[in-house]
Amino acid sequence: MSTAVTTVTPVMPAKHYLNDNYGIRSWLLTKDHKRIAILYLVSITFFFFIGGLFAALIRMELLTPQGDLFQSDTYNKLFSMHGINMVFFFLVPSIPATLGNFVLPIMLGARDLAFPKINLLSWYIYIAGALFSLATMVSGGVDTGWTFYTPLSSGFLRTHVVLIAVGVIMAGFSSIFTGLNFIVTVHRMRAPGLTWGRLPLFVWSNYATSLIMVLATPVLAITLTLLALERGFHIGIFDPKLGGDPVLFQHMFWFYSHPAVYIMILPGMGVISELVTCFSRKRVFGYAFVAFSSIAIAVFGFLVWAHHMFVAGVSQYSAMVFSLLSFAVAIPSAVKVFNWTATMYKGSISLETPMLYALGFIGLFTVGGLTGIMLAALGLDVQVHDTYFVIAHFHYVMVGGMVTAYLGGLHFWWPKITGRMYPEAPAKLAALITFIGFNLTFFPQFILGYLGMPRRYHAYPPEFQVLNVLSSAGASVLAVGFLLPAIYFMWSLKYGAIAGDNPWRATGLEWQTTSPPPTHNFHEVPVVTTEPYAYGDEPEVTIVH
Amino acid sequence: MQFQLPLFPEQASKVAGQVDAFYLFLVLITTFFSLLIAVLILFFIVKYRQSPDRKAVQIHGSTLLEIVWTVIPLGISMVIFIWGAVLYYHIENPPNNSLEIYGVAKQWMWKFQHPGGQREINSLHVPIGRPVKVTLISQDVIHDFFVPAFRVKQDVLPNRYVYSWFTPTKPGTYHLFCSQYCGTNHSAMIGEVVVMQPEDYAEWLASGKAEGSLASQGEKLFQEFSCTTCHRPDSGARGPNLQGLYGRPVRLTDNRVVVADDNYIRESILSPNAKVVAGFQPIMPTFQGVVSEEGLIQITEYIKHMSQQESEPINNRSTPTEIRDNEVPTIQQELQQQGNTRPANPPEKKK
Amino acid sequence: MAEQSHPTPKLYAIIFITLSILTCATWAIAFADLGIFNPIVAVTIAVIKAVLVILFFMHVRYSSRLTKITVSAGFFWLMILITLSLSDYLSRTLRVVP
Amino acid sequence: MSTSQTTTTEHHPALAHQFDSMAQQQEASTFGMWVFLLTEIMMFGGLFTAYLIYRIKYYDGFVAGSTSISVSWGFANTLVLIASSFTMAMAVWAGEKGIRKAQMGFLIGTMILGAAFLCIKGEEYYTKYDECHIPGRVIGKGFDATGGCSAQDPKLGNIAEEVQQHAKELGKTVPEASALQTARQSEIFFSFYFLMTGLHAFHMLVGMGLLSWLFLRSKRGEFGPAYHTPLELGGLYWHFVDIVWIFLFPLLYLISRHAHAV
Repeated sequence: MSTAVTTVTPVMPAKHYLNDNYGIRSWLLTKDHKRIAILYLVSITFFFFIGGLFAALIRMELLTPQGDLFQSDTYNKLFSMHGINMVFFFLVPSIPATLGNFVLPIMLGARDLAFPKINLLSWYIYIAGALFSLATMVSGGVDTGWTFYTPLSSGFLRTHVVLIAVGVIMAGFSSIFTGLNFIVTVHRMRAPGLTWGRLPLFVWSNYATSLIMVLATPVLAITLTLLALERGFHIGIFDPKLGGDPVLFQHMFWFYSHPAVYIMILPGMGVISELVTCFSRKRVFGYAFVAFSSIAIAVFGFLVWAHHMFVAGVSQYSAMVFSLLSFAVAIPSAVKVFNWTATMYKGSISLETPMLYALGFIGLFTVGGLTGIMLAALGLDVQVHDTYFVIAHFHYVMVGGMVTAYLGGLHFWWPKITGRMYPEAPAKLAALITFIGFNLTFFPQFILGYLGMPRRYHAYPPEFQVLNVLSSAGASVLAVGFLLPAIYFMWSLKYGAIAGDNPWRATGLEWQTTSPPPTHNFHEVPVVTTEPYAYGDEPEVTIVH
Repeated sequence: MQFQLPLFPEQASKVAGQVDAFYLFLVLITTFFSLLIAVLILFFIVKYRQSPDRKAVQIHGSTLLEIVWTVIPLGISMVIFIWGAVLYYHIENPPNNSLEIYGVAKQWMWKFQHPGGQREINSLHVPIGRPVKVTLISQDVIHDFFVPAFRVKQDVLPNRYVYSWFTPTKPGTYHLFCSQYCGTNHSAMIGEVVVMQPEDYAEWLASGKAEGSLASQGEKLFQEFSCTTCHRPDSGARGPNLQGLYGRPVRLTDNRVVVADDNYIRESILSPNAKVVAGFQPIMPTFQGVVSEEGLIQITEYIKHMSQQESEPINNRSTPTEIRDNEVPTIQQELQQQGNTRPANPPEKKK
Repeated sequence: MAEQSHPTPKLYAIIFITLSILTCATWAIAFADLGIFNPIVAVTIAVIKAVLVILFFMHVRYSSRLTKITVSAGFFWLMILITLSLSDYLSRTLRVVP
Repeated sequence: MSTSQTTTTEHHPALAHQFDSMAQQQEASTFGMWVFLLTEIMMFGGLFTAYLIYRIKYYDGFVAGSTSISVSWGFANTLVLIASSFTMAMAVWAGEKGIRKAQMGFLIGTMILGAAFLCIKGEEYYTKYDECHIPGRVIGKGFDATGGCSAQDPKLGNIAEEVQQHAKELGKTVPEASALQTARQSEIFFSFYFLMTGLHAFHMLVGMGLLSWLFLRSKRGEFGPAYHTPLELGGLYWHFVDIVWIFLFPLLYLISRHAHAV
């Protein structure tokens, strides 16, 4: 391979998917996966900031031990709507529906997903669900918590539980359709030469995610349908007064919602695999192990749901079985972390913004994962279950993991999506602020949790105040870290430097087409001849912006 | 110091120290691996910083390493699992000689009843140094009995008795939280657990105004609902004799054997035909909606009491020192005996 | 796989008749007292019928391995849901021996 | 290699732009349908799991409820649905062969059988509506004088009577108190009965819609050896709905039938 250094000045392609067609109709009726990805991007960003607003209000209330800022009803609605919006309307669709939708077909060398109409339909269903969620908020909110536990939700609360249940069921169907599309596309639409062993790890992880979406979400749909019917018709399945068992709801809910947390982290892991290899300029360490660990996580993820219910009145025997199985799911996650770290060994590491996010992810996910082990350990879970320890744990995974990966991926593929670079300096600053703010917000909550502060408390005993104030202070830093990218991404749409086809000199089919790509992704069908991440063989190209 | 920043809640029960030791072990593991990864990453960033005169060395991987870092975490997690499971087993299963207290949770308060009949709301007085078993039930939604200082937590379910137990070791007043979200005033459902020296506890019990012991209150209800019409010890009785029933295996009409525990008794009062004792007709009407949760507890306590020696007077159980050390045979032992002897509650008559 | 030979009308008819016979069988057997085997027999017959429909009417017998795996995965995951849920319910009343 | 660029030569009008060939399109669509059916399995699966748990918990109530529904109608419906599966399979076969008349004939046949199934289901529902067994206290015309189901446990009446009646046939007596409790437990059975058959009937309705659409396309002569994917997908869906019923029939209608007279 020649290593002659060439210098190129990037130019915008004349025709690409963004200027192929104009007007609102061309967006709302588009069947182009890239445009649908952008529709999703806009919608989930909206929900991210709504959910964030609720979080900010929650942290404001918790500055003082007395519940003095809001009524307890209002507070309960705040955390419920924060959870519901963040989980079902932001985290679940976040990476798959935006970055996945955009790059997955291109990575496969396909012209589109297998079912473009279903892809658009899934966005419309999402929007319909979102409207239900907004309607719920406007008409006074809902105070079930995002877990909707019966019989509280089915028989006691006076808020719009059915409305939000319908919204969540719709969001669920939208993710089922995304998952279905991905699975079929990965199986049936790969470019010539793109064998399973050559698939990018981002595809592997999205494939694993799709399996979960397809297999778990229907159970949530039927569970919430039962909940809605219980409220409307008193069918007695979850209502202890009529002979039902409220714990059954928890079983069925967590059968979805535990695998769902892997929906919310696996795609992030895929992004990190792409970022770490690219910015270490190295092949991934142990490709097969990283790829199969995604599948292992998806499969094992289905066997562990009752570890959310150790103190909920399940039998001690099944608690032990579920605890044992829970440790099994920790192993593939550990394998991934070790492999990413090993990938950096003897690499040629550069610290662009996406890499900063990736490194932040590895650190925060490690803490999040290991504290998850603590929660799966039976004897300790009794103390920390339903306390701030759990809150801290899953925010380390969901925010420290998924949101960080999402931002990293967004920075990484931003030039591909828009054809322009984001400004590097503020982006690095934002990454740093996010990391610091995040730890300041959530680390104190581990201690709070072990001290015994239960979650969903509107007022709390005064001895917890110091840690809560720290946490709230961190949240304000975190808010800055999240607002900054929104500003400079907007700015870059107009003023950002022209990116060129492959600003990161990355491998992968998505970098072989123009930025932004043409509507049909490639001008000619690509043929794959090498393994993924064949770094080291590529010619040296210096890109002058 | 102006602010205290404690890292551990107080250790006020026997199990607290064990949970803390386990917690510390896990914190140590977490810290070790987090630091390991963090240090490696930082080291690599510095050492392998991109530079024009060096190219990345392409390494495909190492199966040996993969095996190593699969097996080591697996081994560690098995240690954690076993330790955690043993601890959990210990936390979940009360010893037989516990002091038994009953708790009813409702939106948004805790009501406790002591065996002597003393009641309290949002506070629970317990003596130091002996196991206390709290039998819990909810009147409405799911609540959760959580005493951080004791390291115990148990969801309190409607329609089913659950237990939590602990051995207090340190006098003081501790938080009792509801840690399962239960509606509007969830965060106000905070009670206190007051741990006292045994003599103070006895004094406190004596000062409380009790309308007779729980069992005697139960007996009153038993008469009121005319339970004695059928549940009599003589051979002409239409219902099973409840004498000596509690804690024993019972053979049902469909040949299943169940243990007559609190939940069985409760179920048999509320839906009597669900598990009918072999040899009896399902003639008992339901008491669903007739007896309150407190009433059910009292009747259960009375039935428990009937299990003891005939000679033991009912009102004698108002002080904790006289709690029996009951030696209920396990179901296995009972089943073994079934070859030659009949179950403890043998049906005396056919049809 | 469109080119692969699908069953002929004759085979469809045979399957249809078999299914009808099995339906009659399950109906008839339900009235015989087999103790705990009643539900077992009923479900076994249902499984056989379902398998016949899947294999022949739904062409899985003539389909790719991928389709076969997909079908099996569905039932495998359903079994996970059922067995692990029941593992809690069936062991709740077990008494822990001190 | 999973894609091939070979067969793009004859460009069928039904070939979507993202696919290279009709074969690839057909494989993708069929596989997509199977993945969708996977979600359907899990959705019904949630109900089946809950059903099993309560069947164990309230066995007597489930027996009473099951005995009160008409096994003959259930049996008839099973045959009807199996027959409709047969005609559907034949319609797909005719599609592959490109025999338009046969396609239309078999699709009509399937629709008629589907409609027959729904009519029988409707008849069964009406009986239960009449007897106040629709879950909740709102819907149904009751036994009480006011003509509603809102009075104190009116619906328990007929199940309780039936329980006592069946016991008498077997030479046993069941006291009223016990029969009433069984009747109360049977309400959970009816919740499941309506949920499961209701969800199934909903799928049937969707299936009928699909069939009408397929019929129109078949009438236009769209299906032949080169392109009959929609017909095949419709068939898969219809057979799946049939399979659900194959399980619903023994689970709902045949609980401990042997202990009772027909």
